[in-house]
Amino acid sequence: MSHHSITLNVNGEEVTGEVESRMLLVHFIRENLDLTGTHIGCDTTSCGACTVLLNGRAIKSCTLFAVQANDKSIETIESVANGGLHPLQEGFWEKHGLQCGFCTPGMIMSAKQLLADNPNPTEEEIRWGISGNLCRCTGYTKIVEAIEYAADKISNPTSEEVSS
Amino acid sequence: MTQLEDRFEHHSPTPEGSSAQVETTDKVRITTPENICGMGHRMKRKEDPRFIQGKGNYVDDVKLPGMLYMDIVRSPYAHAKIISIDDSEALAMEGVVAVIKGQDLEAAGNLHWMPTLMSDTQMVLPIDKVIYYAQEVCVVIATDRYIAADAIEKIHVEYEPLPAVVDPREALKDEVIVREDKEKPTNHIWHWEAGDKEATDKVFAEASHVVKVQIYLPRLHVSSIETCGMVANYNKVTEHMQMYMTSQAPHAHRTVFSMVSGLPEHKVQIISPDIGGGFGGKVPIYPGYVCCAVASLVTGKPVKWIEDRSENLQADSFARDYHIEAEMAADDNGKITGLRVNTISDCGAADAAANPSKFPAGLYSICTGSYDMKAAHVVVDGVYTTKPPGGVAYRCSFRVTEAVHMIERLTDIMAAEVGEDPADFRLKNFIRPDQFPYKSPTGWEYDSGNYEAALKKAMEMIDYRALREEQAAKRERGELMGIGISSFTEVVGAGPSKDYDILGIKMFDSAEIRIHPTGKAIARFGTKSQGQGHETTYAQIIAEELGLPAADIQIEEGDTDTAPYGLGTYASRSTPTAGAAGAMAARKIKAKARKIAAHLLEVGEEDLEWNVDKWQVKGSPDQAKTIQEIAFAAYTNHPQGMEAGLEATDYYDPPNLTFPFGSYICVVDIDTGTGEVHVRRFVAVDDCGNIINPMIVEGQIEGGLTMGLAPALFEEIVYDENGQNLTGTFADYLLPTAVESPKWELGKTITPSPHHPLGAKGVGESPTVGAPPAIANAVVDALSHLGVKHIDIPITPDKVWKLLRDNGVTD
Amino acid sequence: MIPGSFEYHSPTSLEEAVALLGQHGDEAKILSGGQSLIPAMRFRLAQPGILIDINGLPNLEYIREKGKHLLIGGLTRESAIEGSPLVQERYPLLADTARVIADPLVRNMATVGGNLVHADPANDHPAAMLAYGAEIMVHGTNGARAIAIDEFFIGLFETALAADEILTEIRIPTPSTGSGGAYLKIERKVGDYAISAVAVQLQMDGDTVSSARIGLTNVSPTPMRAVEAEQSIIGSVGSADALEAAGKAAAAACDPSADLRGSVEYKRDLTRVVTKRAIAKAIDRAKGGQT
Amino acid sequence: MKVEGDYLFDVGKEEVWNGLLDPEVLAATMPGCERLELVGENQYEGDLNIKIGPVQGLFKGKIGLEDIQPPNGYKMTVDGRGAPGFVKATATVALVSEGDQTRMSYTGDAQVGGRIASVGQRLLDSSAKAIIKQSLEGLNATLTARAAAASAVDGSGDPGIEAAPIPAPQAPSQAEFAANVAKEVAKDLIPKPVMIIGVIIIILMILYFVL
Repeated sequence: MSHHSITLNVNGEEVTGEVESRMLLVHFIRENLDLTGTHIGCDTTSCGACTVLLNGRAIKSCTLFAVQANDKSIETIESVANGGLHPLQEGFWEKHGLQCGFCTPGMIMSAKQLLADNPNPTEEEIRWGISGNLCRCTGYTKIVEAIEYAADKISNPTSEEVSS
Repeated sequence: MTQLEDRFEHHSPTPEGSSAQVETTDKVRITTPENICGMGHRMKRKEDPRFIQGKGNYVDDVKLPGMLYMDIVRSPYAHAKIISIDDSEALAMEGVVAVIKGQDLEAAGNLHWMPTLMSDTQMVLPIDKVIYYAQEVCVVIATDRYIAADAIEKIHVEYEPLPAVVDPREALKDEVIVREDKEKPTNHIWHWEAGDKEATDKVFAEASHVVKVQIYLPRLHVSSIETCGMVANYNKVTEHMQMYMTSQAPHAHRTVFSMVSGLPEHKVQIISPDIGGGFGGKVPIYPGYVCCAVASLVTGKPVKWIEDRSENLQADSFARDYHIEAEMAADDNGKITGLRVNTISDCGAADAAANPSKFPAGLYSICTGSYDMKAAHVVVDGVYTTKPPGGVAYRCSFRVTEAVHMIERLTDIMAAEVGEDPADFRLKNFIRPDQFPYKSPTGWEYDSGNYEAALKKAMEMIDYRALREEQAAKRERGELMGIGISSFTEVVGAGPSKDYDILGIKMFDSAEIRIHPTGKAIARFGTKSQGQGHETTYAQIIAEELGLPAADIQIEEGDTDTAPYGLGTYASRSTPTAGAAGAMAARKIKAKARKIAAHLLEVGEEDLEWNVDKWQVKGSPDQAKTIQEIAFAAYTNHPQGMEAGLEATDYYDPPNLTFPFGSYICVVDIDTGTGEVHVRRFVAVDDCGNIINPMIVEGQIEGGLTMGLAPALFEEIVYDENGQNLTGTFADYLLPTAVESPKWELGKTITPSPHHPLGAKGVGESPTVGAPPAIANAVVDALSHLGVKHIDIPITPDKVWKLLRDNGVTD
Repeated sequence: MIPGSFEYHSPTSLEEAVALLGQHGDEAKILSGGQSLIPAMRFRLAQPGILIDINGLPNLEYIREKGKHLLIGGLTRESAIEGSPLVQERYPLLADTARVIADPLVRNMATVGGNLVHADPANDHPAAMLAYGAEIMVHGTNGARAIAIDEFFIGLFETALAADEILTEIRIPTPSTGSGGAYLKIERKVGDYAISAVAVQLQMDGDTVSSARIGLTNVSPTPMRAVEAEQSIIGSVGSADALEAAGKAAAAACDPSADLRGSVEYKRDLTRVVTKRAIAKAIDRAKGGQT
Repeated sequence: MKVEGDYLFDVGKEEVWNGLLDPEVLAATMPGCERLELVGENQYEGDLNIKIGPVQGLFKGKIGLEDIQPPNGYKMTVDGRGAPGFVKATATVALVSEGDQTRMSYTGDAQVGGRIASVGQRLLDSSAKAIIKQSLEGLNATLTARAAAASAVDGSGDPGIEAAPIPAPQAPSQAEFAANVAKEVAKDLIPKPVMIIGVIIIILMILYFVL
């Protein structure tokens, strides 16, 4: 068993921790930092409920040891709204892109990277882009619409705001 | 005849305000302005802001001071004697607090067994033997979840393997007895019949056409993305047991917990916080919950237990597992005359389904579906096998999916037999609109329906006739496409207390509304949303009735200390029962408000009429009091002799179930080389009566459709002959992603329920029920010219490939 | 599911990493992308005593052409390959492959080196690299060496890598004008392993296939080349008969196991079908087709 | 799970049979075999530490032999258990001469259970195949080396350890037991009636999982 001191940037703030080498990043985020928006839905790196951004890339935080995140930057769902809802959050709300909400943070984090890489994705690109995230409630159609809404909003920030 | 015969003879009177209107329309009814947001508005969900910002509160998010963690040792065998359990090494580990075994539970008051919701019994922890793979053997309590996980590896259990029995037909030979604790050494649990055998046999004897099919509907798992879990928090000083629990039915669970444990019910509080999907899987009480509660009782500390996905898939309640043999009879005009069904229900190691007590096979006898016929007879036998116990829903109402799959497959087979197009055959055989309320041959009274309208709409949306032409042209070229129809009838909203109970508790549901002096409100319900959007729809129902803006109404559910008693959310029952209770409670408030308004306006009650959000003097609408004004007066200026305040509670006992329906049409293309099935189009026309929030209804339908696609093409819990689960992770139990899920095309008709206060019916599960046969029918249709009559789901590429190659089709 | 304990090292130089490997031998395991290893550890089916995390090693993530080779650093993420314009333009077989590995989130962590060294016959890169005739550069306590891809996979989860060696680079010969490649994977759903998948890289001389290499995924215990299929397509113009013959040769050569994806017979026949389609696609691309 | 197949040894039937009777040869041939003991009449116990790729598992095996027909074959039952799961199997092994060589045919029926079955379903069959192949090749190498060593002894009268020519193993994973083979060949062991080929065939079927 080995313990390690780690320092990382989480949602813009530097945090430090003492972790056992085997501690999964998702547990560090949820238990040590009390950021419980990131969820756990499986044990085979299949469901994507635990998706966070690691140095800007969407990854499954249950398939990474916390110690691997040393000196890196992590963004979780708690950082997405920045002085108001992010267009993706608006889109999910506006287009009914969630039901039970359990997969939603992971979906939003995946979509965030998707739109960063590809600001105007086609429907098919969105579907492939979120194919590492399982949703059991929505049937995905409205999630796709939510991401399309956000893409549109980000590309045309001056377009008329939809009431919220 | 059976106990179903007179089920509906003693309906309670139709409640006040029921809609007598059962004409079909496609226009959503809206009676309130947008600022009030009553029924029919596409209101954005009130619950969403917390979910989209990561501020939901699920069970695993609950963290209490001094909390311990539980992990479970599970059996690697499907059937084995337990020779010994050596926990000494685990107990010696630093951080391990306790190990709880079956003997410990027995000593604690026979807690090693618990009742199932079907009045069967189920082991909490075994003493003598294990009877299914991944069964809970003992639990470890430790200060940290990592230590608990280490400790279960250090518990050494010696087993003596016994033969497993996986196929219920083998189990019926009683060579291997699963439940040796039972009085009779047999695996046969129960025998159940519905309908009229004699009349049915007569219809079959006189039939011009009889078709028969064997259908296996395999085990499924609901696999909500959140697994099950609990935080049990027993306070030894106050003797108060608080349990945060992934529960779809917190009140019923509290009563069961109290009765089994002996803890007085007022000292037991269940809090069902945000639930990450339920679909039926969070209705039963699992051994893990009981062990977690016992662990807290023993240690006096909070104890958390959160299932892993593999545990969830391997040990929690399954759905389906029905072996069906069904026959249909028709006369020489191609008119369906009868249905005869024999079914074996594989219950696993305990009958732990979540059906109403009188219905061991749930509402399976709804299986005559949307078709008018003279007679039907249905037989079901429940059987034990060495597999995990269960028989819960998979986003459906008590076995209606099994019924619908069978009748819709059989209908296609009969259409082919009589040489008719499956759409035309259905249109000819539907129960006609003028036959409602319709009494079915197995004793159901369908409340309302217009099946022809729904199917015609779906055919129009997808241009059915053109698809048939395209199919014929493609067939000429050796390309395979298929068109499948499913015209299902759902049965939801259990249910009338005369017939529906869970462990004796009647299946009413409840609402309690309190209007605050400033015109804001809080309302609490006996149900529990798992994503259905109750915080929004219930607010809209109250807004509809009282004219309070839905935004001003706080909805709460899931805390048994505060919410009124109800049976919970499953089987699409929330809107039909608790939603109705909300409307009825609101009407009680409205009646009191009328008295207060009359007092304020100094007129007689009979001089007032309701107008959206106010009581106004008839013929003098300027003289009016809004609900907000009335609420303020209820606390500040209420009439002498009247109780202050403005609140009401309603326990709603529905007079009947509701019967949503729909017609789905699916188009598939088949790759003759690989056997892959591609769903090209899927049109779903649903009719769930009056709609409360069209956006939420669409979301429910789209989600349900993907959960219908899943068993049709992907999902199956597979056991090997020794009872080993071969699909124990998401790597092998295949949930569809956004790529596999097609873009659903929705349409609707609206045929209100005549007995529901709002004319609504419930919708969350219709698509899961209706979609699989549409897809299966499409695939069979694509291969029908080869002589293929039936394919069991899931329709995997290797199954299709085999049918293609066996029939000489290659690439 | 929580992994067992282990000692964690994060060397900052290749030499240090190799020395650690040399020192700990069998007890140590390299942590690259971790997308197969960590789940296996969570189920405690893998319980290495020591993990050597090589993600901190410098200069192992790159995709560049040098001379007549495409050089890919061992730590290069699948998503980097997927997103590389160079790969998309000039290495369509590789681009096809990277797109269908697991899912987008996994591809952000998973590395091409890990995919090869893991030597899971269900992994996708082995077949692609066999088709390319790639060379694997490794570094050990005794220095660097190159291993031809044909010599690299020697058994189920077994490679020619010595216990103290780390894969540092993959060298793919740059295809000449008139070449084409394709990877075609049939999977039950996104994220699943192939039921069968076929990688083809071929060279056309006019209308005739002048050389070809074909790799198969998940239809044998060891990643394999379908040599008979290659021979049967070389010299042909890719007629329907020639494709069929190649497909049949691949089907005969493979050695699939039955599992939930299907029977042995299905997988063989699927290999036939997919081989045909992959060759046809490669020929089309060689002729300038864009699909 | 059914496993069947055959394998051609490069030595005669008697030599194969004697090899099968030699527990230390077999223990050395089986990758990861850490213990093998006679615990009763035709009853044996052994420990196998199996490792393939990143996956490792310690299994305890009980072996029983029936229908022993020297030098033609026998039937065996195996009950192996470990943290990752268990295997319970029966196998029949038969030897037939083919000129100077010997063909072994084997059929086995195994139940594999526990974590490895529920998680690693896709790899059970190919793991079993691969491991059987690997083990039989190892055994063949051992027997061939042993035969060569015996002839060297006959020729020189000086059975020096270094004199024994050891064929190079075909795979690096066999390096470890090839070294053991060298030691075994150098000794003049008295054969014990322990037959463990079934362990090779069956316990090793257990193996593997990787996602």
